Amino acid sequence: MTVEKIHDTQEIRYWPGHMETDYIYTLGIAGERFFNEIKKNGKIMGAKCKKCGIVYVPPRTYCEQCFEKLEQWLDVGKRGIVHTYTIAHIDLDGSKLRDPTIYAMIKIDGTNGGLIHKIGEAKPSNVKIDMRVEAVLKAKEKREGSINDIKYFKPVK
Amino acid sequence: MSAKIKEYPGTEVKSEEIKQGKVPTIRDRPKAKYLWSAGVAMSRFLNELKKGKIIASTCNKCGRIMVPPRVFCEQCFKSTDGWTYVKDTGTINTYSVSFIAGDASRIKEPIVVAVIDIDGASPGMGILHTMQEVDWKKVKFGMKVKAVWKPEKERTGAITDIKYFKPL
Amino acid sequence: MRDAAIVGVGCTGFKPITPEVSYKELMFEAATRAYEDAGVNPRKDIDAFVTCAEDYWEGYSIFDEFVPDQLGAALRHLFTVTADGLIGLGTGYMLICTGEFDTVVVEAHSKASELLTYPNIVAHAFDPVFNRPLGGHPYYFAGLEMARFMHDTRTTREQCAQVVVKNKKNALLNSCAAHAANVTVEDVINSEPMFDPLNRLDISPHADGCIVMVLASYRAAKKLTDNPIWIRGIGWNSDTSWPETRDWGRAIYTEKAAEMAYKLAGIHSPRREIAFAEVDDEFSYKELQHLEALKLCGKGEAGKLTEEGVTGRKSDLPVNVSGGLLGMGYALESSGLQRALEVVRQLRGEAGKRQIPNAKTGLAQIWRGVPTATGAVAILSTEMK
Amino acid sequence: MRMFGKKRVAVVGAGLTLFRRNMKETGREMCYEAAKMALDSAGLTLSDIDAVTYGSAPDAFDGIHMKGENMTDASGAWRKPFSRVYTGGGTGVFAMDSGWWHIASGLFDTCLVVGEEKMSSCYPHPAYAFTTIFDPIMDRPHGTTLIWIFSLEMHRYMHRHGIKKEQIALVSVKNKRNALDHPCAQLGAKITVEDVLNSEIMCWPVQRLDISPTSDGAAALVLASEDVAKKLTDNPVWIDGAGWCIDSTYWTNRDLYYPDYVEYAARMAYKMAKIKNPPKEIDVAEPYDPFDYKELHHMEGLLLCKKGEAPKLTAEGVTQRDGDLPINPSGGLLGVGNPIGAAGVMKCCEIFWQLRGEAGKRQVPGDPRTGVAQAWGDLMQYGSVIVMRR
Repeated sequence: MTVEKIHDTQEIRYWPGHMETDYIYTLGIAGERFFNEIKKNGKIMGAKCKKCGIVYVPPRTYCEQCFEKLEQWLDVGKRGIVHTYTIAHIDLDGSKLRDPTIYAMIKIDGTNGGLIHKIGEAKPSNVKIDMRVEAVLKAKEKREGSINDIKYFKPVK
Repeated sequence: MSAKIKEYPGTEVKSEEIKQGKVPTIRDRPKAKYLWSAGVAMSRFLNELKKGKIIASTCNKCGRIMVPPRVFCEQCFKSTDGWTYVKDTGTINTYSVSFIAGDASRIKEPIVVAVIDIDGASPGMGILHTMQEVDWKKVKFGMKVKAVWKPEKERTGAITDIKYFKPL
Repeated sequence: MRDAAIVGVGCTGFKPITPEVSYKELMFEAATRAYEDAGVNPRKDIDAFVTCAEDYWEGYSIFDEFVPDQLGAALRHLFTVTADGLIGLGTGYMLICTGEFDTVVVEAHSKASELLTYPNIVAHAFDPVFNRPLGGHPYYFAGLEMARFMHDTRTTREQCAQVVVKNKKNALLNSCAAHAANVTVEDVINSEPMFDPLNRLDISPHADGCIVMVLASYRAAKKLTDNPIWIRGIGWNSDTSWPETRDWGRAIYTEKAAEMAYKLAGIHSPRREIAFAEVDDEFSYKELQHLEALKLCGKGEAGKLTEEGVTGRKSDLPVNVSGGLLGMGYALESSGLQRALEVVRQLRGEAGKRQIPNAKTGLAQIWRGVPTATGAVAILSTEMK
Repeated sequence: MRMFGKKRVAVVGAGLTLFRRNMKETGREMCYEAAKMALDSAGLTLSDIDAVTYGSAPDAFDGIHMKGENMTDASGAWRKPFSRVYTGGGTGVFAMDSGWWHIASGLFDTCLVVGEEKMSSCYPHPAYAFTTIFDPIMDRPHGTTLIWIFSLEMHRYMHRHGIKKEQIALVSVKNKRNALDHPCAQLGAKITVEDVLNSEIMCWPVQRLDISPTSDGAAALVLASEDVAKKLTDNPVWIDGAGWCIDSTYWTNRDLYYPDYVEYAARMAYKMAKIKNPPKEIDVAEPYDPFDYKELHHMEGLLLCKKGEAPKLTAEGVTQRDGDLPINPSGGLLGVGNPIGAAGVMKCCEIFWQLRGEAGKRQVPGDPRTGVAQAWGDLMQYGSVIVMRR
């Protein structure tokens, strides 16, 4: 004899729950400086590994490949190319976006990294891989030290 | 090495600096909602609570009567064999008195929390619940207690259909 | 020498929803089946237990608290890895190789249907400083990857759609599959656009289910069964956690994991030595990308081979005969064991109508999904080295 | 019959960050600092590392789903095999168990073990993350907190053996004082038994000074196979025993006065290490002490004394740094801090340094040769143990 399984759907019980609370994330040693440079000076910075020569964007405190401490920071400019892109038709809640969002991985010129961001001032049908783009920043007084201080990247010649 | 290392890495910031925005931060709150199936054992348990009863499951091999009920005997590793009602009285196995809430803030009236071994179940088969109608300083190990139920209309089929336990 | 075998498997089957049982009861069923299959009593015969779970998938913090009883592991040597079941299998393999354990149980499950806010939870895995504030549905990462993969390899949209057609059709012969269907390439391409070039039918729908496997050392396996399935090689690997320095076109984590697994298995020519493969196809293009990373075909060839039917059920290199994740359903951390389970069933000759004749060695591979760059590969065989 | 070649596993390096209530560093940055220090101290570079294992408690602290996947490269696992083990509070010491099998299996020659926790991200208080560790149907509806259940356990332990709070408070006094000598410590202090007894009541019998703080921090170890270790150093420390055990989820169905799961984990590790008489053979121990009573509870579970005898040994000074059986010479979690996954690794670092005679001001006398670290977690349910020898 064993305990019988449920064979009457009315007997099934559900129990709701959640794992929601507030989080406050520090930006970290590298993140704080990176976002400060964008916010205050309108500059996108990278960090160079003196051993491997890799230039990291976003900058970090360490080289992922050789574990050197990264101490050399440089202004890498605001231009790069679209490494890959996608047009999102669906929002986080599953609803259909009236204006699709164009997301892209942008390789910043002269670096081994880049930023994942949005493409603006362009029709979805005009975006291409390897297209040249430039970061458009929010007005200085509206910047708050986040990745969204960059409004988007726009196509440039 | 410990003795040789002069400086250990790390940059301390104070909670106040974070609160006052002196240290830049990013805030977020995940949307993480769930609706779990209670399953065979706990659906029955909850449906019985709604009726004002506590139900246990039994294992014929080890003879244990288990609360909360389950479809498996974890000792024998086999399916449990049946259901049986247990009483809504019990004995205090251990207790404590809480002066703080979940977010570590202070609460006014202390809450007496106890593991109550349920009468009619196997020895040591307890559940977690709270105690009222007793001065917290007078709660004792081994004290006999009884469930105080919500009125039938207010019951939803939840462990909180038992409002609390009180001394018998 | 390192020898470990799978000597028992148990599976609940995969279904879109499972309201009639709790996750504990789901695990109990899979465990009971696996122990019956292996002929073991978990209270006496098992030396260690490995479970695979992530807190936010379950809605519990410290979820490992809730696993021992239903596996027969109360007051036993159990632990949890926050990894796919295939990495759990690798962990069990390591335990046996230490010589301290003769029998190890590996478990992974999915109760994906109980997550009411799945996309938000995936988004919570994004780096909170550099990526998450951008917002949006997290699967745009898959759209980014797919576009670059197609660009690098000249894979066509139709070739990706062909994966969906094949896998969902394969699943029709698998009673464990949750999302079997007859669809056409047109159905896929015309399904709702999600994250261009990714459409709705390119994405594996979720499923609930649980898989438990019993592993044994050489000496224990010989006592327990006449048809052990040997773990000839296993590997797992993580590329950087920073999406900004990843290679968006390649699955380097799979290339590296395969390297490790092939080395352990002594495999030099994967295409010749491996009879069939069960690979991660959480998104259609992933099957193609992974086949190339596994060196089961050359770079840029996977799409073409699929189009030509080479990866079909009765063809030269059958891939995802089970139906894959597209057909069986993406099952959170049990997705990898789902792949391994099919390899075991095929190698044991228990695959019924979808049986691949005379297969001796098969491969299982998995990826941990957006936004990770972690994957695992296992080589299973009826033959020891 | 094929033979298994179990490999002997050595510890060759250790690294540690400060433990603090809030750190500016992200989890990744803390992992890197600890891992880098451990590598440097072992005289190795990242390319020498074959695999990485990472230990961290719930994702709800750092506030990142699949936390381990966020830390791979920062823990040294760029394009390497990486796995994260997870046994609640037991995670830290268990991460070392995990490092042990990576190498003992013969699959890898070197393995980085990294423990990390950034509890401060969880706001307004990390305690919130603990409200979801309970059964949603039986326990969560009461508003159950972590301190509730530990005070229930503490009270049961006191009741069964007739132990007084004064006896337990001695642990807090000792550990916080020991921590004054630890350069990473968050809460080193000279306090008295009265201070503990007069501190704010949280959940009777637990008071403010009975509890370790919440912390941010990371710790790391480098493990190596015998061949590699012998090339690196003349005095490796060996991992001779690893053990772990989990008890039933149904914690209200168990008698909480004694940690069976710790005893089972200890027996597993002692058997491997061929330890027959633990109090005689073990020279120094770092049992898990997030609460002062837990040190006593765990000394008993580790079979370092009889059931109910730990308070007596503590009162007699046996567990002081210069006593017969020094317990938590680091200052433990009560003194150094408790970034959960990192705290257990910190304990392993301490034993490593003690056995090498490199613990500086914290060095226990008598040239210790055998040490034990232990952690505890889940619903008063998990024990993880490691035995190290010089």
